[in-house]
Amino acid sequence: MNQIVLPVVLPLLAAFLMQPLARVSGLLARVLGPLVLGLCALILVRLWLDFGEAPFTLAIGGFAPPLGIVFYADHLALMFALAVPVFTLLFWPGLGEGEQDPDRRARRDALVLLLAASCTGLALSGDLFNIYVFYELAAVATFGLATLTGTARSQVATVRYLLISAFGSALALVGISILYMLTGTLNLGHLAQLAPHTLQGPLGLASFALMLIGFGVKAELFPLNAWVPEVYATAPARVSALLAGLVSKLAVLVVVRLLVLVFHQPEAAQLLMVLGLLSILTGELAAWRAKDFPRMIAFSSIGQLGIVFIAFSISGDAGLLAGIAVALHHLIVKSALFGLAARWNGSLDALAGAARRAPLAAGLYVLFALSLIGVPPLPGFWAKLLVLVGLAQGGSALQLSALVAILAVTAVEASYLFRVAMRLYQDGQSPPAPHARWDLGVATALAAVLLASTLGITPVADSLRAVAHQAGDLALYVDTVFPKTVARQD
Amino acid sequence: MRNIASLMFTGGLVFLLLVIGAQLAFGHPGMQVGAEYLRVAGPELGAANIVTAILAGYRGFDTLGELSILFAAATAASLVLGHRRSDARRDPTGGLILRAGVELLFPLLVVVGVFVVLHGHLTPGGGFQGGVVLAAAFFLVMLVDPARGLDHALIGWIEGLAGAAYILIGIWALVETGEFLAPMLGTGTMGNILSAGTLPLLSVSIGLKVGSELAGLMANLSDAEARDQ
Amino acid sequence: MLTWIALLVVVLMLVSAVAVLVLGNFVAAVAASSVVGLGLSVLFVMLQAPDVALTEAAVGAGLSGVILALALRRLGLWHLDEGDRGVAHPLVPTAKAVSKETDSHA
Amino acid sequence: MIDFSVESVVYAGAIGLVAIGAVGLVMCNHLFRMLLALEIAESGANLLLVLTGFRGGSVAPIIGYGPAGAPMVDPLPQVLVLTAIVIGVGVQAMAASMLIRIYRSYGTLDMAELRRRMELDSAAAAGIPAPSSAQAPAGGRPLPPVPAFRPTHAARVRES
Repeated sequence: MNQIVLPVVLPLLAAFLMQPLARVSGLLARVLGPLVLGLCALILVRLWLDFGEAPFTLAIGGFAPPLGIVFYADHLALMFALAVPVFTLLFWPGLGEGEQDPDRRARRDALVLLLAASCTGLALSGDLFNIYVFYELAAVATFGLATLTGTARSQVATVRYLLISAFGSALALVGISILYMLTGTLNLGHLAQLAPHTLQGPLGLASFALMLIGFGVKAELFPLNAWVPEVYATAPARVSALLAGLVSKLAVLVVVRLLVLVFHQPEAAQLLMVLGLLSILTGELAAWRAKDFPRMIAFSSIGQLGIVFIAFSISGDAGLLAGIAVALHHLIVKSALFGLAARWNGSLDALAGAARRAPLAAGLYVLFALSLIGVPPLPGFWAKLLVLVGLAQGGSALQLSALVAILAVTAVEASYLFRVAMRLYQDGQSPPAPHARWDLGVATALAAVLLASTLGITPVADSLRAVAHQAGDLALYVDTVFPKTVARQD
Repeated sequence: MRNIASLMFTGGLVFLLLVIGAQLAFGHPGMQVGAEYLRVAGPELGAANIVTAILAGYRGFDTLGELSILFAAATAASLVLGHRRSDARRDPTGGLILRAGVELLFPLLVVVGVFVVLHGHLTPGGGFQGGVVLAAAFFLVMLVDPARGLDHALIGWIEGLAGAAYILIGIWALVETGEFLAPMLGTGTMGNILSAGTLPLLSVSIGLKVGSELAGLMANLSDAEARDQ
Repeated sequence: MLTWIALLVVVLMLVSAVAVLVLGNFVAAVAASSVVGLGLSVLFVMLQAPDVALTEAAVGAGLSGVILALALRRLGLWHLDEGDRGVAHPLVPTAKAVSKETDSHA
Repeated sequence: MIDFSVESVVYAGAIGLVAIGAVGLVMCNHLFRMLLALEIAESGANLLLVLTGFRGGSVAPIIGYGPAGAPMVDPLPQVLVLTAIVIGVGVQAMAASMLIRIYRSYGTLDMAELRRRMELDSAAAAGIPAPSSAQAPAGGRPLPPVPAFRPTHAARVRES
């Protein structure tokens, strides 16, 4: 089980050595990144297969938990950790696109590897400050990747993103200070033990609010998400896909861990729900008014993540299940849509006639749009249904208004997504160029996953329920991180 | 309008923080983990400076992340700034007094930097602080005599290998003891320079990494004029 | 006694922080931000954190000042005397003021 | 505040720095000024974090530094702040390099002006059908900042 640290460390090692290696052998440097990520995926798959029912921990350096940093691997963490190398490989910026300069290529690959390492770390880490460090690493790596096109627009967008993100991090740090002041520890398991005595009051809530704002930057949560459309519209499409698909999900995972383990007072969930509600409303309305394809799906992504947050704010396993389902669905669909945006990046009007030029891509778009709206047999429907049912069962005024809001924005979603679909199937003078083969292949593969889970919705739902149940088990987490009581029983 | 909304946000934030401050008992921390560190860090790792013991020992993984962040920032910055153009003019060299001053200062700074790095486990300081001093030393030379420049290939090798060394020490521990970044080589006698096991080694690699990273960054920024993508 | 010193340092830092935002001259603003860093490192010494103080002195007062100064030089904002260039901005420099300055620099 | 002690004074300072940084980020339009404001806010957060580990009458957490047996301050926040400072300087350096590039492309760092230019840029970009070019912008161009908006720039800058 100690190899669980390797999927974080190996990409870092490869990233450090990328530059010197590129001077020695260009070919080696070029294949190193995918090779290392493949190796990480293999290690994680093997761990997944060996993995029994119980989650396990790894104390890094052999220092026992509250002192040292621990990795905590349950089904949820392993699932997202495995998604990291897989999606990074699918959207590997080096494939197909010609970056001639070997030095720049090496630097870019190093940044992608750093991003992958930090995302894996976010999924696995069980220490609050370690999470903060990995979150910052992800942020800095994305600053570099978002400007890869080298356009001045992307740089302005990224500097704004940088300022917002760094300010959010400063607020998160203030939140961590308050938390540390109240509890005197940073280990999530230890915090979970201490939280009932120390974090129930308004101070704990304030600390959660600050961390929520800070970690919410990358999860596109309401107050600090103004950077999203510009960055996604100006970054290379594959980087946008990684940011919107993968990185945002890992930020969500961090918030969920905090919510489940540390801040389980109802006010925290309400705060999350209010912010999610505001995200939905602002995001979807802006998406409806958007004039070009990347901005439209960027705003829609804000709205979708709002639904994710609302789902997670529902208490109990039902909320976790709904949230995980919506998040996974969004991971697959939005990554694929941003992959399609690689060629469809002009204004919406310029898309006319694209269906004739690229029938497969247009068909895939319609499929993804249908699932995003939540048309019955597709997984998107079941995910949204879980959220709605959870909200209806909760039944408070806030939850019911969230329910109404979700239903209302679904209509808005349908309206703007179908407007694009109609545009695709219209006749046009100058349809956009067809997609690169790799991008189309990735989108097709993701669509296949979507369809496969439509057919096998029952086993998928069952396994997700198990994952959600395990992730929501507070006592299990504490017992796994501090195994003294378990050891005594043996 | 936007400014008013943001100002309200800021005002709310400040109010929130002030209310918090009135309730927190500063000066009397709970000290759950902290007390434990103070109790065990010395005997367990053999480092007199507990901050360094935590930085490179207990939370060595955070430090690895921190090094990666610095590396990511340097990498991204050089991606943004682009290559040096071959036809670019260099800044003029500094005057005689400046050069003489730097000739004098350079060895001094290097010695101080190396000292701070090597004594990180004994006195305040450590890899990062020493690395900053080393970077400053090399940057000074570059500032007065831009023609001498910095060997970017060499910097690349140093930063790559120093970062790799940190990880490889960790993986060595993983192979030997089964734990990544576990302390090795015993603790020695506290207070000696050769004590605290692998901590000084880690400090040295942090120092080299930080130094080369920052020197490269400053060199890039300073000849940014001569660059174009 | 210690409290009074802390108060002095804090007031100095806050004044410099405000100065960073309102000073028209960017070189002066960077210098003021270095003063903030220096004050911070003094406070760190008072809070019994010599390691942090050392780092903050090296970084906040030194390195980051150097980085910002280098950037200023490349941004054409490196003017030690603000009188003759007429760049004495108010808190929010207008687009016109900045672009005028750019033109004159170019 | 409640009492006049080192802690409360430092706390007020930390909050003041965060607040001044936040106000600066909101009110200033110049990107360089915003970067400075960010640095101030980060300083405030760092100060607050160190403060959480402080306790009155204790010495620095270095064995043999103070009188033997004297209580020590909590070392962990200091470690965290060390890390945070390094992160801050990395982010700052990277932001500085981006500002240099932006200034060279647009000739200004004023956010309102930049936003206007970007809108023009993206409008121009959206009007033109996507060329299937993976070409990097031509290098070796002379450097003087662009004083006025040039439509050719947007066309050249277009990316797949």
